[in-house]
Amino acid sequence: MKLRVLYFARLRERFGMAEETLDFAGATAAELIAQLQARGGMWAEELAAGRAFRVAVNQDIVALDAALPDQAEVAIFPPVTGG
Amino acid sequence: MKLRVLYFARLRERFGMAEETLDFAGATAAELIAQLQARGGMWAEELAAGRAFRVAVNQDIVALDAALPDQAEVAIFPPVTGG
Amino acid sequence: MKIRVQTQAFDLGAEVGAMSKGRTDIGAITSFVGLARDLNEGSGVRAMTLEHYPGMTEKALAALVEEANARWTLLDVTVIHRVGRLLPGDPIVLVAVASQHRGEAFAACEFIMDYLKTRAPFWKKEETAEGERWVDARASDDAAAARWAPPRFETGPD
Amino acid sequence: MKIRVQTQAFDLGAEVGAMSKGRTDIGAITSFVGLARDLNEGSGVRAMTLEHYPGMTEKALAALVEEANARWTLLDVTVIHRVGRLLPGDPIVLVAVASQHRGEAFAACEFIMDYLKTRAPFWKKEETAEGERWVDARASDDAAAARWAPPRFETGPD
Repeated sequence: MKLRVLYFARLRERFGMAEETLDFAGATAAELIAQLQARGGMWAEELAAGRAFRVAVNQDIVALDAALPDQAEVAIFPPVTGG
Repeated sequence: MKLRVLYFARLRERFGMAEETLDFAGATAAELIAQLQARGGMWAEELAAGRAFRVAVNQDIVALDAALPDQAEVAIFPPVTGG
Repeated sequence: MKIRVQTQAFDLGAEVGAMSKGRTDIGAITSFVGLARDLNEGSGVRAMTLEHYPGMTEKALAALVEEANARWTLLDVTVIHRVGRLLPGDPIVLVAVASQHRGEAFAACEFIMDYLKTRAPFWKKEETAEGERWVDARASDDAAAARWAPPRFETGPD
Repeated sequence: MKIRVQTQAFDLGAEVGAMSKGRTDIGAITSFVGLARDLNEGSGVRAMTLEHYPGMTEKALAALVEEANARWTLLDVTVIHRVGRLLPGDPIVLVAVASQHRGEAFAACEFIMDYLKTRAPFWKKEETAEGERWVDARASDDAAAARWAPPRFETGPD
Protein backbone atom coordinates (compact mmCIF):
# COMPACT_ATOMS: atom_id res chain seq x y z
CA MET A 1 0.00 0.00 0.00
CA LYS A 2 0.98 3.66 -0.33
CA LEU A 3 1.41 5.92 2.70
CA ARG A 4 2.07 9.62 2.98
CA VAL A 5 4.45 10.07 5.92
CA LEU A 6 5.05 13.43 7.61
CA TYR A 7 7.78 14.38 10.07
CA PHE A 8 7.69 17.35 12.41
CA ALA A 9 9.96 19.42 14.64
CA ARG A 10 13.18 17.69 15.78
CA LEU A 11 12.45 14.60 13.67
CA ARG A 12 11.89 16.70 10.54
CA GLU A 13 15.27 18.31 11.10
CA ARG A 14 17.13 15.10 11.92
CA PHE A 15 15.68 13.21 8.99
CA GLY A 16 16.21 16.19 6.66
CA MET A 17 12.71 15.67 5.34
CA ALA A 18 9.21 17.01 6.06
CA GLU A 19 7.26 14.49 4.02
CA GLU A 20 7.62 11.42 1.80
CA THR A 21 5.42 8.89 0.03
CA LEU A 22 6.22 5.31 0.92
CA ASP A 23 5.42 1.83 -0.29
CA PHE A 24 4.52 -0.20 2.77
CA ALA A 25 3.97 -3.94 2.85
CA GLY A 26 3.19 -4.27 6.56
CA ALA A 27 0.01 -3.71 8.55
CA THR A 28 0.68 -1.71 11.71
CA ALA A 29 2.34 1.52 12.82
CA ALA A 30 4.99 -0.59 14.60
CA GLU A 31 5.90 -2.26 11.32
CA LEU A 32 6.23 1.12 9.61
CA ILE A 33 8.53 2.30 12.39
CA ALA A 34 10.63 -0.89 11.96
CA GLN A 35 10.88 -0.24 8.20
CA LEU A 36 12.10 3.31 8.84
CA GLN A 37 14.55 2.22 11.56
CA ALA A 38 16.08 -0.20 9.07
CA ARG A 39 17.40 2.82 7.14
CA GLY A 40 20.00 3.14 9.88
CA GLY A 41 21.74 6.39 10.93
CA MET A 42 19.42 9.03 12.39
CA TRP A 43 16.41 6.86 11.58
CA ALA A 44 17.67 3.98 13.72
CA GLU A 45 18.67 6.38 16.48
CA GLU A 46 15.55 8.54 16.71
CA LEU A 47 13.08 5.69 16.35
CA ALA A 48 14.85 3.23 18.66
CA ALA A 49 12.81 1.50 21.36
CA GLY A 50 12.60 3.75 24.39
CA ARG A 51 12.82 7.03 22.42
CA ALA A 52 9.86 9.30 22.90
CA PHE A 53 7.94 9.88 19.68
CA ARG A 54 4.28 9.88 18.69
CA VAL A 55 2.49 8.44 15.67
CA ALA A 56 -0.71 9.93 14.25
CA VAL A 57 -2.80 8.22 11.57
CA ASN A 58 -5.08 10.48 9.56
CA GLN A 59 -4.46 13.16 12.21
CA ASP A 60 -5.35 11.12 15.29
CA ILE A 61 -2.64 9.94 17.68
CA VAL A 62 -2.59 6.13 17.78
CA ALA A 63 -0.81 3.34 19.63
CA LEU A 64 1.93 1.45 17.79
CA ASP A 65 -0.26 -1.60 17.23
CA ALA A 66 -2.76 0.47 15.20
CA ALA A 67 -3.46 -0.78 11.67
CA LEU A 68 -2.54 1.59 8.82
CA PRO A 69 -5.18 1.97 6.09
CA ASP A 70 -4.07 2.34 2.48
CA GLN A 71 -3.42 5.97 1.48
CA ALA A 72 -3.15 6.88 5.15
CA GLU A 73 -1.52 10.13 6.24
CA VAL A 74 0.92 9.00 8.92
CA ALA A 75 2.77 11.56 11.01
CA ILE A 76 5.72 10.88 13.29
CA PHE A 77 6.75 13.56 15.73
CA PRO A 78 8.20 14.26 19.19
CA PRO A 79 5.93 14.71 22.23
CA VAL A 80 4.13 18.02 21.80
CA THR A 81 5.24 21.21 23.58
CA GLY A 82 2.72 23.89 22.63
CA GLY A 83 0.97 26.50 24.72
CA MET B 1 -17.90 55.18 74.86
CA LYS B 2 -18.83 56.67 71.49
CA LEU B 3 -19.30 54.44 68.44
CA ARG B 4 -19.92 55.27 64.81
CA VAL B 5 -22.31 52.64 63.49
CA LEU B 6 -22.87 52.03 59.77
CA TYR B 7 -25.63 50.00 58.08
CA PHE B 8 -25.52 48.64 54.54
CA ALA B 9 -27.78 47.18 51.89
CA ARG B 10 -31.02 45.61 53.15
CA LEU B 11 -30.32 46.68 56.75
CA ARG B 12 -29.67 50.29 55.69
CA GLU B 13 -33.04 50.30 53.94
CA ARG B 14 -34.97 48.57 56.74
CA PHE B 15 -33.51 50.79 59.45
CA GLY B 16 -33.95 53.88 57.26
CA MET B 17 -30.46 54.95 58.22
CA ALA B 18 -26.96 54.62 56.76
CA GLU B 19 -25.05 55.79 59.80
CA GLU B 20 -25.40 57.01 63.37
CA THR B 21 -23.23 57.92 66.33
CA LEU B 22 -24.09 56.02 69.49
CA ASP B 23 -23.32 56.11 73.18
CA PHE B 24 -22.48 52.59 74.22
CA ALA B 25 -22.00 51.38 77.77
CA GLY B 26 -21.27 47.74 76.94
CA ALA B 27 -18.10 45.98 75.88
CA THR B 28 -18.78 43.57 73.02
CA ALA B 29 -20.41 43.48 69.60
CA ALA B 30 -23.09 41.19 71.04
CA GLU B 31 -23.98 43.84 73.62
CA LEU B 32 -24.26 46.50 70.91
CA ILE B 33 -26.57 44.21 68.93
CA ALA B 34 -28.69 43.69 72.06
CA GLN B 35 -28.89 47.47 72.56
CA LEU B 36 -30.08 47.95 68.96
CA GLN B 37 -32.56 45.06 69.18
CA ALA B 38 -34.10 46.74 72.22
CA ARG B 39 -35.33 49.51 69.88
CA GLY B 40 -37.98 47.03 68.73
CA GLY B 41 -39.66 47.00 65.30
CA MET B 42 -37.34 46.37 62.38
CA TRP B 43 -34.36 46.46 64.73
CA ALA B 44 -35.65 43.58 66.81
CA GLU B 45 -36.67 41.67 63.70
CA GLU B 46 -33.52 42.03 61.62
CA LEU B 47 -31.08 41.51 64.46
CA ALA B 48 -32.91 38.59 66.07
CA ALA B 49 -30.94 35.47 66.95
CA GLY B 50 -30.72 33.26 63.90
CA ARG B 51 -30.90 36.10 61.38
CA ALA B 52 -27.89 36.27 59.08
CA PHE B 53 -25.96 39.50 59.52
CA ARG B 54 -22.28 40.38 59.86
CA VAL B 55 -20.48 42.81 62.15
CA ALA B 56 -17.24 44.57 61.20
CA VAL B 57 -15.17 46.60 63.64
CA ASN B 58 -12.85 49.15 62.10
CA GLN B 59 -13.44 47.42 58.75
CA ASP B 60 -12.60 43.86 59.79
CA ILE B 61 -15.34 41.28 60.19
CA VAL B 62 -15.46 40.07 63.80
CA ALA B 63 -17.28 37.50 65.90
CA LEU B 64 -20.04 38.71 68.22
CA ASP B 65 -17.85 38.31 71.30
CA ALA B 66 -15.33 40.83 69.95
CA ALA B 67 -14.61 43.81 72.18
CA LEU B 68 -15.48 47.25 70.78
CA PRO B 69 -12.81 49.93 71.24
CA ASP B 70 -13.84 53.51 71.97
CA GLN B 71 -14.44 55.55 68.80
CA ALA B 72 -14.75 52.31 66.82
CA GLU B 73 -16.35 52.28 63.38
CA VAL B 74 -18.83 49.42 63.65
CA ALA B 75 -20.68 48.20 60.55
CA ILE B 76 -23.66 45.85 60.49
CA PHE B 77 -24.66 44.32 57.17
CA PRO B 78 -26.14 41.25 55.47
CA PRO B 79 -23.89 38.46 54.15
CA VAL B 80 -22.04 39.83 51.13
CA THR B 81 -23.12 39.09 47.55
CA GLY B 82 -20.55 40.76 45.31
CA GLY B 83 -18.79 39.56 42.20
CA MET C 1 -0.84 44.96 42.32
CA LYS C 2 -3.83 47.04 41.34
CA ILE C 3 -7.11 47.15 43.28
CA ARG C 4 -9.95 49.38 42.19
CA VAL C 5 -13.61 49.97 42.96
CA GLN C 6 -15.26 52.07 40.28
CA THR C 7 -18.58 52.79 38.57
CA GLN C 8 -17.18 52.86 35.02
CA ALA C 9 -16.53 49.83 32.84
CA PHE C 10 -13.06 48.27 32.71
CA ASP C 11 -11.04 47.22 29.66
CA LEU C 12 -9.92 43.59 30.05
CA GLY C 13 -7.39 43.79 27.22
CA ALA C 14 -5.84 47.00 28.52
CA GLU C 15 -5.65 45.71 32.11
CA VAL C 16 -4.02 42.41 31.17
CA GLY C 17 -1.78 44.19 28.66
CA ALA C 18 -0.60 46.56 31.39
CA MET C 19 0.38 43.59 33.57
CA SER C 20 2.66 42.04 30.94
CA LYS C 21 3.92 45.21 29.27
CA GLY C 22 7.72 45.42 29.26
CA ARG C 23 8.06 42.14 31.17
CA THR C 24 9.51 38.90 29.87
CA ASP C 25 9.27 36.80 33.04
CA ILE C 26 5.49 36.17 32.95
CA GLY C 27 4.44 32.87 31.39
CA ALA C 28 0.76 32.82 32.34
CA ILE C 29 -2.06 35.28 32.97
CA THR C 30 -5.41 33.90 34.06
CA SER C 31 -8.27 36.37 34.14
CA PHE C 32 -11.88 36.20 35.19
CA VAL C 33 -14.72 38.51 34.22
CA GLY C 34 -18.03 38.25 36.04
CA LEU C 35 -21.03 39.63 34.16
CA ALA C 36 -24.57 40.61 35.10
CA ARG C 37 -27.08 37.99 33.88
CA ASP C 38 -30.68 38.58 32.91
CA LEU C 39 -31.86 35.64 34.98
CA ASN C 40 -31.31 34.76 38.64
CA GLU C 41 -33.18 32.24 40.72
CA GLY C 42 -35.84 31.92 38.04
CA SER C 43 -36.72 35.60 37.66
CA GLY C 44 -35.89 37.96 34.86
CA VAL C 45 -33.47 40.65 36.02
CA ARG C 46 -33.76 44.04 34.31
CA ALA C 47 -30.91 45.72 36.13
CA MET C 48 -28.93 45.50 39.33
CA THR C 49 -27.36 47.97 41.68
CA LEU C 50 -24.15 47.17 43.53
CA GLU C 51 -23.56 48.79 46.91
CA HIS C 52 -20.30 48.55 48.82
CA TYR C 53 -18.59 49.70 52.02
CA PRO C 54 -16.01 52.27 50.93
CA GLY C 55 -12.79 51.81 52.82
CA MET C 56 -13.47 48.30 54.01
CA THR C 57 -13.89 47.11 50.41
CA GLU C 58 -10.40 48.13 49.36
CA LYS C 59 -8.98 46.73 52.61
CA ALA C 60 -10.77 43.40 52.15
CA LEU C 61 -9.66 43.08 48.52
CA ALA C 62 -6.06 43.88 49.47
CA ALA C 63 -6.22 41.20 52.17
CA LEU C 64 -7.46 38.62 49.63
CA VAL C 65 -4.62 39.45 47.27
CA GLU C 66 -2.12 39.30 50.12
CA GLU C 67 -3.39 35.86 51.09
CA ALA C 68 -3.11 34.68 47.47
CA ASN C 69 0.47 36.00 47.40
CA ALA C 70 1.25 34.02 50.53
CA ARG C 71 -0.09 30.80 49.01
CA TRP C 72 1.35 31.05 45.49
CA THR C 73 4.30 32.70 43.77
CA LEU C 74 2.56 35.42 41.78
CA LEU C 75 4.05 38.15 39.59
CA ASP C 76 1.10 40.55 39.51
CA VAL C 77 -2.58 40.74 40.45
CA THR C 78 -5.33 43.10 39.31
CA VAL C 79 -8.79 43.28 40.91
CA ILE C 80 -11.42 45.71 39.64
CA HIS C 81 -14.98 45.65 40.97
CA ARG C 82 -17.73 47.90 39.70
CA VAL C 83 -20.45 49.48 41.83
CA GLY C 84 -23.62 51.35 40.94
CA ARG C 85 -26.34 50.38 38.48
CA LEU C 86 -25.54 47.70 35.89
CA LEU C 87 -27.56 46.09 33.11
CA PRO C 88 -27.60 42.44 32.01
CA GLY C 89 -24.49 41.77 29.96
CA ASP C 90 -22.44 44.41 31.79
CA PRO C 91 -19.14 43.26 33.28
CA ILE C 92 -19.10 43.46 37.10
CA VAL C 93 -15.72 42.24 38.26
CA LEU C 94 -12.29 41.52 36.83
CA VAL C 95 -9.59 39.43 38.53
CA ALA C 96 -6.34 38.83 36.64
CA VAL C 97 -3.32 36.96 37.98
CA ALA C 98 0.13 36.74 36.37
CA SER C 99 2.68 34.08 37.26
CA GLN C 100 5.50 32.06 35.73
CA HIS C 101 3.39 28.93 35.25
CA ARG C 102 -0.27 28.40 34.59
CA GLY C 103 -1.16 26.24 37.59
CA GLU C 104 -0.51 29.06 40.02
CA ALA C 105 -2.33 31.64 37.90
CA PHE C 106 -5.45 29.46 37.64
CA ALA C 107 -5.52 28.54 41.32
CA ALA C 108 -4.90 32.07 42.60
CA CYS C 109 -7.46 33.65 40.26
CA GLU C 110 -10.20 31.23 41.32
CA PHE C 111 -9.19 31.57 44.98
CA ILE C 112 -9.46 35.37 44.84
CA MET C 113 -12.91 35.16 43.19
CA ASP C 114 -14.17 32.59 45.71
CA TYR C 115 -12.98 34.67 48.66
CA LEU C 116 -14.20 37.92 47.12
CA LYS C 117 -17.69 36.40 46.91
CA THR C 118 -17.79 35.70 50.64
CA ARG C 119 -15.49 38.32 52.20
CA ALA C 120 -15.61 41.58 50.26
CA PRO C 121 -18.43 43.94 51.32
CA PHE C 122 -20.49 44.21 48.14
CA TRP C 123 -24.25 43.75 47.95
CA LYS C 124 -26.44 43.30 44.90
CA LYS C 125 -30.00 44.52 44.52
CA GLU C 126 -31.90 43.27 41.50
CA GLU C 127 -34.76 44.92 39.62
CA THR C 128 -37.25 42.29 38.44
CA ALA C 129 -40.79 42.39 37.08
CA GLU C 130 -41.97 41.74 40.65
CA GLY C 131 -40.01 44.69 42.03
CA GLU C 132 -36.65 45.13 43.69
CA ARG C 133 -34.96 42.49 45.79
CA TRP C 134 -31.68 42.14 47.61
CA VAL C 135 -29.76 39.08 46.46
CA ASP C 136 -29.25 36.51 49.19
CA ALA C 137 -25.82 35.00 49.85
CA ARG C 138 -25.54 31.60 48.23
CA ALA C 139 -24.52 28.42 50.03
CA SER C 140 -22.58 27.42 46.89
CA ASP C 141 -20.35 30.47 47.34
CA ASP C 142 -19.63 29.52 50.94
CA ALA C 143 -18.79 26.00 49.78
CA ALA C 144 -16.50 27.32 47.03
CA ALA C 145 -14.60 29.47 49.52
CA ALA C 146 -14.40 26.66 52.07
CA ARG C 147 -12.49 24.48 49.60
CA TRP C 148 -9.46 26.73 50.06
CA ALA C 149 -9.23 26.60 53.84
CA PRO C 150 -7.00 25.89 55.65
CA PRO C 151 -4.06 27.34 53.75
CA ARG C 152 -2.08 24.64 51.96
CA PHE C 153 1.10 25.21 53.92
CA GLU C 154 -0.77 24.51 57.15
CA THR C 155 -2.52 21.39 55.93
CA GLY C 156 -2.10 18.58 58.42
CA PRO C 157 -2.01 14.79 57.96
CA ASP C 158 -5.76 14.70 57.33
CA MET D 1 -16.91 28.23 19.32
CA LYS D 2 -13.88 29.76 17.66
CA ILE D 3 -10.62 27.90 17.01
CA ARG D 4 -7.75 29.58 15.21
CA VAL D 5 -4.08 28.99 14.49
CA GLN D 6 -2.36 32.14 13.29
CA THR D 7 0.98 33.93 13.15
CA GLN D 8 -0.36 37.35 14.14
CA ALA D 9 -1.04 38.56 17.65
CA PHE D 10 -4.54 38.26 19.16
CA ASP D 11 -6.54 40.84 21.07
CA LEU D 12 -7.71 39.42 24.40
CA GLY D 13 -10.21 42.22 25.03
CA ALA D 14 -11.73 41.96 21.57
CA GLU D 15 -11.99 38.16 21.71
CA VAL D 16 -13.64 38.09 25.13
CA GLY D 17 -15.82 41.05 24.16
CA ALA D 18 -17.01 39.17 21.07
CA MET D 19 -18.05 36.22 23.24
CA SER D 20 -20.33 38.28 25.48
CA LYS D 21 -21.52 40.86 22.92
CA GLY D 22 -25.30 40.98 22.71
CA ARG D 23 -25.72 38.17 25.26
CA THR D 24 -27.21 38.44 28.71
CA ASP D 25 -27.01 34.79 29.77
CA ILE D 26 -23.26 34.64 30.44
CA GLY D 27 -22.25 35.11 34.06
CA ALA D 28 -18.58 34.16 33.87
CA ILE D 29 -15.72 34.26 31.37
CA THR D 30 -12.41 32.77 32.41
CA SER D 31 -9.53 33.39 30.06
CA PHE D 32 -5.93 32.27 29.93
CA VAL D 33 -3.05 33.84 28.06
CA GLY D 34 0.27 31.99 27.80
CA LEU D 35 3.29 34.17 27.06
CA ALA D 36 6.84 33.53 25.86
CA ARG D 37 9.32 33.85 28.75
CA ASP D 38 12.94 34.89 28.51
CA LEU D 39 14.09 32.04 30.71
CA ASN D 40 13.48 28.30 30.46
CA GLU D 41 15.32 25.54 32.26
CA GLY D 42 18.01 27.92 33.41
CA SER D 43 18.93 29.40 30.01
CA GLY D 44 18.15 32.80 28.57
CA VAL D 45 15.75 32.54 25.65
CA ARG D 46 16.10 35.19 22.93
CA ALA D 47 13.24 33.99 20.76
CA MET D 48 11.24 30.88 20.00
CA THR D 49 9.66 29.39 16.91
CA LEU D 50 6.43 27.45 17.07
CA GLU D 51 5.82 24.73 14.52
CA HIS D 52 2.54 22.84 14.14
CA TYR D 53 0.81 20.17 12.08
CA PRO D 54 -1.72 22.02 9.91
CA GLY D 55 -4.98 20.13 9.75
CA MET D 56 -4.37 17.95 12.77
CA THR D 57 -3.93 21.01 14.97
CA GLU D 58 -7.40 22.35 14.28
CA LYS D 59 -8.86 18.86 14.65
CA ALA D 60 -7.10 18.28 17.97
CA LEU D 61 -8.20 21.66 19.34
CA ALA D 62 -11.79 21.04 18.27
CA ALA D 63 -11.69 17.65 20.02
CA LEU D 64 -10.46 19.27 23.25
CA VAL D 65 -13.27 21.81 23.15
CA GLU D 66 -15.80 19.08 22.40
CA GLU D 67 -14.58 17.10 25.40
CA ALA D 68 -14.84 20.20 27.59
CA ASN D 69 -18.40 20.73 26.33
CA ALA D 70 -19.23 17.15 27.28
CA ARG D 71 -17.92 17.62 30.81
CA TRP D 72 -19.33 21.05 31.61
CA THR D 73 -22.22 23.26 30.54
CA LEU D 74 -20.45 25.95 28.56
CA LEU D 75 -21.87 28.86 26.59
CA ASP D 76 -18.88 29.62 24.36
CA VAL D 77 -15.22 28.74 23.92
CA THR D 78 -12.42 30.51 22.04
CA VAL D 79 -8.98 28.99 21.43
CA ILE D 80 -6.30 30.89 19.50
CA HIS D 81 -2.75 29.56 19.20
CA ARG D 82 0.04 31.41 17.47
CA VAL D 83 2.76 29.79 15.37
CA GLY D 84 5.98 31.17 13.87
CA ARG D 85 8.72 33.19 15.56
CA LEU D 86 7.91 34.87 18.86
CA LEU D 87 9.92 37.02 21.25
CA PRO D 88 9.93 36.97 25.07
CA GLY D 89 6.83 38.78 26.29
CA ASP D 90 4.80 37.84 23.22
CA PRO D 91 1.45 36.11 23.84
CA ILE D 92 1.38 32.54 22.48
CA VAL D 93 -2.02 31.11 23.29
CA LEU D 94 -5.46 32.30 24.37
CA VAL D 95 -8.20 30.09 25.83
CA ALA D 96 -11.44 31.74 26.92
CA VAL D 97 -14.50 29.95 28.29
CA ALA D 98 -17.94 31.48 28.93
CA SER D 99 -20.53 29.86 31.19
CA GLN D 100 -23.35 30.75 33.53
CA HIS D 101 -21.30 30.24 36.68
CA ARG D 102 -17.63 30.67 37.42
CA GLY D 103 -16.80 27.14 38.61
CA GLU D 104 -17.43 25.67 35.16
CA ALA D 105 -15.57 28.44 33.36
CA PHE D 106 -12.49 28.00 35.55
CA ALA D 107 -12.46 24.20 35.32
CA ALA D 108 -13.04 24.03 31.57
CA CYS D 109 -10.44 26.72 30.78
CA GLU D 110 -7.75 24.94 32.81
CA PHE D 111 -8.79 21.56 31.37
CA ILE D 112 -8.45 22.84 27.80
CA MET D 113 -5.00 24.31 28.53
CA ASP D 114 -3.81 21.11 30.23
CA TYR D 115 -5.00 18.93 27.36
CA LEU D 116 -3.71 21.36 24.73
CA LYS D 117 -0.23 21.07 26.28
CA THR D 118 -0.18 17.30 25.84
CA ARG D 119 -2.45 16.62 22.84
CA ALA D 120 -2.26 19.46 20.33
CA PRO D 121 0.58 19.13 17.79
CA PHE D 122 2.68 22.22 18.50
CA TRP D 123 6.43 22.20 19.05
CA LYS D 124 8.66 24.96 20.40
CA LYS D 125 12.23 25.62 19.38
CA GLU D 126 14.15 28.10 21.49
CA GLU D 127 17.04 30.36 20.51
CA THR D 128 19.52 30.66 23.39
CA ALA D 129 23.08 31.93 23.72
CA GLU D 130 24.21 28.33 23.29
CA GLY D 131 22.28 27.91 20.04
CA GLU D 132 18.90 26.51 19.11
CA ARG D 133 17.15 23.72 21.00
CA TRP D 134 13.83 21.95 20.75
CA VAL D 135 11.89 22.17 23.99
CA ASP D 136 11.32 18.78 25.64
CA ALA D 137 7.88 17.77 26.82
CA ARG D 138 7.52 18.29 30.57
CA ALA D 139 6.47 15.63 33.03
CA SER D 140 4.53 18.34 34.90
CA ASP D 141 2.34 18.86 31.83
CA ASP D 142 1.56 15.13 31.65
CA ALA D 143 0.71 15.21 35.35
CA ALA D 144 -1.54 18.25 34.90
CA ALA D 145 -3.46 16.55 32.07
CA ALA D 146 -3.70 13.27 33.97
CA ARG D 147 -5.64 15.02 36.78
CA TRP D 148 -8.64 15.29 34.46
CA ALA D 149 -8.89 11.62 33.44
CA PRO D 150 -11.12 9.67 33.50
CA PRO D 151 -14.03 11.95 32.56
CA ARG D 152 -16.17 12.78 35.57
CA PHE D 153 -19.29 11.12 34.26
CA GLU D 154 -17.41 7.83 33.88
CA THR D 155 -15.82 7.92 37.32
CA GLY D 156 -16.37 4.62 39.09
CA PRO D 157 -16.65 3.83 42.80
CA ASP D 158 -12.89 4.30 43.25
